Amino acid sequence: SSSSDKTANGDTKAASSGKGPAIFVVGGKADDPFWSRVKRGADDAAKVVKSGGGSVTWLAPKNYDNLGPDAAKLIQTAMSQGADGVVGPDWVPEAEDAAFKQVVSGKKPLVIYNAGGIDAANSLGALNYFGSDEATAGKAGGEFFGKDGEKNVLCVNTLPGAANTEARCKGIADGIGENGGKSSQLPLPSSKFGDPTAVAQAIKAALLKDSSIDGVVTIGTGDANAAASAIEQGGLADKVKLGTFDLDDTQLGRIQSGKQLFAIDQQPYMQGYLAVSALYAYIQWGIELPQKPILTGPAIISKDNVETAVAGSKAGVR
Amino acid sequence: MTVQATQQAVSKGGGRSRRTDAPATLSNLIRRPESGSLIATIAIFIFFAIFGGAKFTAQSGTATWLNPAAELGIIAIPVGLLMIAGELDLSVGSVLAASSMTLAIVSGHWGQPIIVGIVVALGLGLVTGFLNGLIVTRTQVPSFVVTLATNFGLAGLALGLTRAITGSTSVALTSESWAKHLFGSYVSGKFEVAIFWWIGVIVVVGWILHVSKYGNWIFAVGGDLVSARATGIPTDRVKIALFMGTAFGASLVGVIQTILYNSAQVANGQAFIFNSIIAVVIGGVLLTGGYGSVFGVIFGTLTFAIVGQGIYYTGWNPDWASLFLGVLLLLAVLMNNTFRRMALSYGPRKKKD
Amino acid sequence: MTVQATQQAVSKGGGRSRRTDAPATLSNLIRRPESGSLIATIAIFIFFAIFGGAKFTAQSGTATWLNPAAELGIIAIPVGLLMIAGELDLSVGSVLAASSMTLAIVSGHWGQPIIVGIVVALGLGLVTGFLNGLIVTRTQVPSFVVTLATNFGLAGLALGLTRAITGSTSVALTSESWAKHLFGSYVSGKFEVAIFWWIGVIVVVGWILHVSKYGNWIFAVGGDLVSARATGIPTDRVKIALFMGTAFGASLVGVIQTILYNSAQVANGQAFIFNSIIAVVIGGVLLTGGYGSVFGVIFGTLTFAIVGQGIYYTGWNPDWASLFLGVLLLLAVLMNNTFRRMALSYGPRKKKD
Amino acid sequence: MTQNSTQPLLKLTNVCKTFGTTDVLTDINLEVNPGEVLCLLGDNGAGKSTLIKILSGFHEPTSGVMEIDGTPVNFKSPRDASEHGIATVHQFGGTFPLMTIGRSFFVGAEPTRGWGPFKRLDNRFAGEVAVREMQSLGITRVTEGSRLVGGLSGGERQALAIGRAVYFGANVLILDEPTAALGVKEAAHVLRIVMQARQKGVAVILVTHNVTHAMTVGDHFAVLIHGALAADFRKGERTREEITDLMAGGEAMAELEAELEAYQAAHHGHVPDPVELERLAQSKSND
Amino acid sequence: MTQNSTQPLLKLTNVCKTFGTTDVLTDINLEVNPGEVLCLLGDNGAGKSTLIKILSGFHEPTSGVMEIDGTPVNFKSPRDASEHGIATVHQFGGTFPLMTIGRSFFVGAEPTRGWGPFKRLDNRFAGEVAVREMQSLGITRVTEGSRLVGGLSGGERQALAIGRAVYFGANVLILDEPTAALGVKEAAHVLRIVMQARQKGVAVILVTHNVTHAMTVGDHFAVLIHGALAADFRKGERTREEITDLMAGGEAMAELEAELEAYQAAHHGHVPDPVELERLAQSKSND
Ligand SMILES: Nc1ncnc2c1ncn2[C@@H]1O[C@H](COP(=O)(O)OP(=O)(O)OP(=O)(O)O)[C@@H](O)[C@H]1O
Ligand SMILES: Nc1ncnc2c1ncn2[C@@H]1O[C@H](COP(=O)(O)OP(=O)(O)OP(=O)(O)O)[C@@H](O)[C@H]1O
Ligand SMILES: [Mg+2]
Ligand SMILES: [Mg+2]
Repeated sequence: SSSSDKTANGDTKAASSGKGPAIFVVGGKADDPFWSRVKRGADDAAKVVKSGGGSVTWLAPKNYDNLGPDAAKLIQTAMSQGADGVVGPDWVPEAEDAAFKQVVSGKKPLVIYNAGGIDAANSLGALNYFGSDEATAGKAGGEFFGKDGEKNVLCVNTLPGAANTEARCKGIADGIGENGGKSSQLPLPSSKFGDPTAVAQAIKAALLKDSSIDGVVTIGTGDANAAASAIEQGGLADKVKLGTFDLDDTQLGRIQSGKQLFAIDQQPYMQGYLAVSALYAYIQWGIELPQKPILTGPAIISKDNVETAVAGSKAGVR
Repeated sequence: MTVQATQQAVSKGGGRSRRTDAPATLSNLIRRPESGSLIATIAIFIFFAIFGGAKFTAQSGTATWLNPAAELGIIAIPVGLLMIAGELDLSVGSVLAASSMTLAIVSGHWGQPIIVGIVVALGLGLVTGFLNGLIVTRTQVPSFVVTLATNFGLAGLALGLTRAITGSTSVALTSESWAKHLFGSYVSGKFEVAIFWWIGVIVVVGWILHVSKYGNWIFAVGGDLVSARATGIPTDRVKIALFMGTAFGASLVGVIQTILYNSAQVANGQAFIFNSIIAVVIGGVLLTGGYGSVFGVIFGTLTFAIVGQGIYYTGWNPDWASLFLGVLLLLAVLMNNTFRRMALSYGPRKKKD
Repeated sequence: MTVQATQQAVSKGGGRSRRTDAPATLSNLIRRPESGSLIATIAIFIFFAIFGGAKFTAQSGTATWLNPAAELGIIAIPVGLLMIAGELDLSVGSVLAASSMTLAIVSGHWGQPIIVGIVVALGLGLVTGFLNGLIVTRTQVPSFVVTLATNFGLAGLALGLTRAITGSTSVALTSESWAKHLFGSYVSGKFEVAIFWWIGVIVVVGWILHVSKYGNWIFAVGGDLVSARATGIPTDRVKIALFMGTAFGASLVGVIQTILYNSAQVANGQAFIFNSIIAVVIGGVLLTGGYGSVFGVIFGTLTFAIVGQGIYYTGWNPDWASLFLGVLLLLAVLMNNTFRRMALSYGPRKKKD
Repeated sequence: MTQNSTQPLLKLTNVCKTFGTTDVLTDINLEVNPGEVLCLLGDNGAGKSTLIKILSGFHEPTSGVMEIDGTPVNFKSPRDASEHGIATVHQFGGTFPLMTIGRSFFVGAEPTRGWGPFKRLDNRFAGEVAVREMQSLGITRVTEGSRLVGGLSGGERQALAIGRAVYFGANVLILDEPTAALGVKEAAHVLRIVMQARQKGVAVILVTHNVTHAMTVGDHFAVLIHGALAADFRKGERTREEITDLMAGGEAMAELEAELEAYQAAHHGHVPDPVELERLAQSKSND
Repeated sequence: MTQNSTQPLLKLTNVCKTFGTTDVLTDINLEVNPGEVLCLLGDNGAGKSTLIKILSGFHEPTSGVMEIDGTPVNFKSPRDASEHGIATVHQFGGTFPLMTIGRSFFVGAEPTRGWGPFKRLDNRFAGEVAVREMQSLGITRVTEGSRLVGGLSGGERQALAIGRAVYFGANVLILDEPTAALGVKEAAHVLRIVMQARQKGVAVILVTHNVTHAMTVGDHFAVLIHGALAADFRKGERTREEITDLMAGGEAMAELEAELEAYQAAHHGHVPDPVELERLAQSKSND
């Protein structure tokens, strides 16, 4: 966003000097479709901030290879630029918490969003938590599979070892476990990341190897496209149901045409929008919400509610 | 200084040493250094045929490694050519993503005919390759750095423009059916048409490298750039052409993937940077240039694809997939090197006579 | 064939050519090829000082690029040394992750004293480096492939073992306070102690490369391996030691990050592979070996870190960060190359006399 | 062969070359006539190779004019020079270790078979020609054009480079120390080939440090000393001793040679006594 | 200097070397005595460099025994050889283009200053010694030890390598075509240094294609033909013509030399007529 004009860069308390606050948002990689919707929400909220003379600056790591330390550094970057408030995801608490505590100890309000949950927000002394919970989202997906009658679900993880993707797969396993099924993880090595054909063929191989698998869930939309292709090539369209975390047009199209069971939407637009507006309202006018945490998801998009989701997607917010 | 003239002069008087080449033709087959990569490929295949079972050797099992091999191969073959000429291209990842995105924006988002999108996407690749080549030859900055910078730059450009234009980072595309057939369909429901594109690239590049005179230029440029320049080879133009080749290959794969998966993602493709270099090096091309063959690269690509996909047929814990990939990679290259050394040290038995 | 003996012989009779070196000492300062990287660093800094404003040049702005530079630098300096000797190390990413995880498992999960965890983690690095070196020197497979294989293998091993042992992929660690102070604390709340470790590495490696005789061995090994062997340098041992150095650097950063952030993640560290090579190449080390300096690598690391972090101070749309990084990278290397060429072509004015 | 009446094939006027701040060549004026052998002589580092690199389009001169058949030319690359019929064997290099002998021989001028876009490299022909040309230089141990150049001995490689230049040379053949790595027989073959080329009207420029070789084939001698043209004379105008002294950079060689002979005469067959050793060591360090 | 009574410094018995299936050296038996110059002669590709690489620990022999001072040795690496006091100048290489002259000179045997772990490389000393040693070989244009080797001329580089070996040589000094790239003055200096080394009791092995050089300094001659020891004789036992023929791989050189002289006499100053050209071309292709 080009919203951080230099006008807001006063070192002293921006609010008291009559100008709006400088809000810094730490977010995910900019080319990640999911984060582009969070950012869209933040950008929309920024319009309000700007109208009050403030600014919203978006900070994102260039890649996820060193996520925790990188995020911690971004938080420090925000503070060193005189942030009046920080919005950040607590992806790797052990790595980031020290930096978040610097924010709080510097008497600047902090909002945790997207990852970490309310526990993290409370222990850090943050205002609130906005977002969904990976485990809850996974569990919702697992339950959906279970109710649909699937017994053995494969969770494809193209970023094995990352805390959030691991939590998603674990949630799926928990959710389906409570409904009489089971789930295993398929971790794919980094040499396949971003190559849909290699991902698709690996999924196909796993499906062919274990014919008891009747559900596949992926951690992101790109992988879902690959998984759809794998199911098709394996000739398993009747037998294997597909679900995914996150949402985009292609998923909506497949859900509409019945080739995909569901997508788990954490409604990222709201995370960015709510987190920024709530922080702004607090800094400006001391408004605090009583409800903690504010969960933005999960919302399961299936053929029952796909049409409304399509409309939101056309607007670039879903 | 035409060759024709001297060629005549020779055919007049030079029958004496004809025998020197005739027996070599047969023995050449055995001493071909590619035999190393071929044997590595076969060994790896047998390994998985044993541990992967019938599913692996069945048609759809074959498609599992042949499809990724084809896409990788379309990039790896020109990358191999470039490596023989002594240069690296680390920009193929972003070129793939940018071309893919270009096609999706032009024909998906803006709704132009798909042929326009394809031409613009491939054109983008050629322009990037040309710039890479131009910068490398003009500035003498190592290609590793130049193409790395291009990779970053183009990734940033693609991301920024895509978001500015579409507001998203993933753009959908519905292809006309001729394009779907030509680039993104499955033959007998399993094999990507990319395989035929790969074969096409193999034939064209194989001809250039091993049959036409330009192949000799490429080997010479990679073998000793200074001497190659001294013999009058337009070394700069050769390199620029080869950079355009790698970028074109990456664009082509971008087009294929976009049409195949009906969407483009800005983050795709980076895996091809390393994977193509790995395939080429397993295929016996010298990382320092001057030596290699198209056949080697083909087998290197197949080996890499089989190793990368085979483990999912074995039923072993996929947590160990990376470990496995590392160990097999090393073994394949070792096998290959051993055979190549054996092949090169072979010569007709000579006594002191 | 001791040098001492001949040295005496010379100091007796050889005063005649003493003058040859004395004036060069001053002019050397200007012609040092590192001046290129220094100027690139300064130019980039000034650029961001202008566009990033006072925040960028303030103490905490400095920490923003100095902290990542320190961690990168601890790896980049031994990687530069290795590159001067003509080899690459692509395994630093997994070595970092595996060492980090080893420390967290040994001292966090199993509750051993932290010193045990640190020793085991660093030991793991040294062993990996030793294996890399051994395989490269014994098999003559290019180090690019060997270390790439090690990187895959070790990543798989770390993932598999961690999940087998802890059932998770992220392990927490609470450090004893001496360890926290030594490895993972902030000086004046902003600067990581890693900066001091970096300085330590600079001093040790700078001594080795530029002052001790081993530096000469390293330049010789990278300049011409065959000739270096012919002069009696134990080339294999030199290379193995250098591989152990890069792996040790990566382990050290792993330990620092684990203690600093109180946890280890299996997926960490892969970004260091390329970043370290980029920093080293911007620093003017020849990718083909035989040429480079520790000062150059320091400036290369700083340039890379400033470019990578500076954009966040400018307030420009970070979507374009990659584009920016690419363009600045290219400019930095170009500037550097131009200066180096100027420095190298400089010589005392000679007339036909 | 006093062909001063005919136009020089190649003419240099005030050619200078500077690397950085080092003047390597200063005001070189030189004429090369067809059917003549010009021996370019000079001490190590005199600038011979640099001059030859300018003639072959490898370097551009810093200043000065180069004419071919009276027309000024400006070689931007070696390709330009070879299009003007100049073939060069550089002092080092010129062969490709990892290529076959046949391919290496024809690099940049590949023989092709077939038609139009289907022209293909004629590897067999290339191998045959390369082997034949090497054998005609006396290299009989090489019989297969498909061997790799990297496995050849030093002299075999040099013969390959010379064979190539002779084969392709049209108007001007430039040889930079061609016989340096060659055996006596091969060197004699090279000299014979130089004379054959001269007979065909080719202009030959030969760099050599071997006085005998120079005097055997040279028609015209140019001596570089520290980058300047110190002498330019024709066959018979100087004695062998004068030429030797010029080749040594203008230093009198007689003394050094006498010293050598004296050593030989004095010490042959005797183990020197310690006092004498001391004297010898001193004479070395005072040199 | 008939020192056959003393024990040979270096002794080879039935040494063979095979690359792949090619026999490059067969059953070499050779003795090298201290204070003697052994000239190793032979045609291009005869195996001289290979033999020298075995002596310097670069290659291991396929079979055969090598003894030093009567004890069998087995060199695993060049380091082993140099620890036995063998210093070698190989035919190519031995210098490092991107290093300074001083550093390049001392590679592997760096002069240090200071104490214990704080020993530091003495760059100034290295530069001084390197420049001095090169100047004592007649290379006067090089005056700064801090210049890069890559900017030196061919002969300057070779002088650097020779200077190095002479400086460090202890018992055995091996020179593989040391004078190939050198000018007349520098070559004479090298010969002088060879004789000085001999005076000090060093055993010198010299490979050369120059008959004059060989006859000037050699005490003992070994001729390789196609990898086998064809002749092994002492100074004065053969005539110059015999030695020349042996160096040419056993072929009679008189004919070739006569041919050369005939050319010179016959064609000097005359442009040949076409018939003669034809004859010349044929004599070439029938060679
Ligand atoms: N690229 C360069 N940069 C700087 N100096 C150079 C360069 N090339 C050559 N020189 C210097 O120019 C001088 C002439 O070099 P050149 O190679 O022409 O000598 P040469 O006459 O061929 O010597 P030789 O007989 O030893 O081959 C030498 O002093 C050399 O150090
Ligand atoms: N590594 C190798 N592999 C195969 N053949 C080799 C190898 N090294 C040398 N040869 C062959 O062995 C023979 C002897 O080579 P060597 O270099 O010893 O010759 P040389 O006597 O030094 O010749 P020159 O005078 O030309 O330097 C040559 O025919 C050469 O082609
Ligand atoms: Mg020269
Ligand atoms: Mg030799």
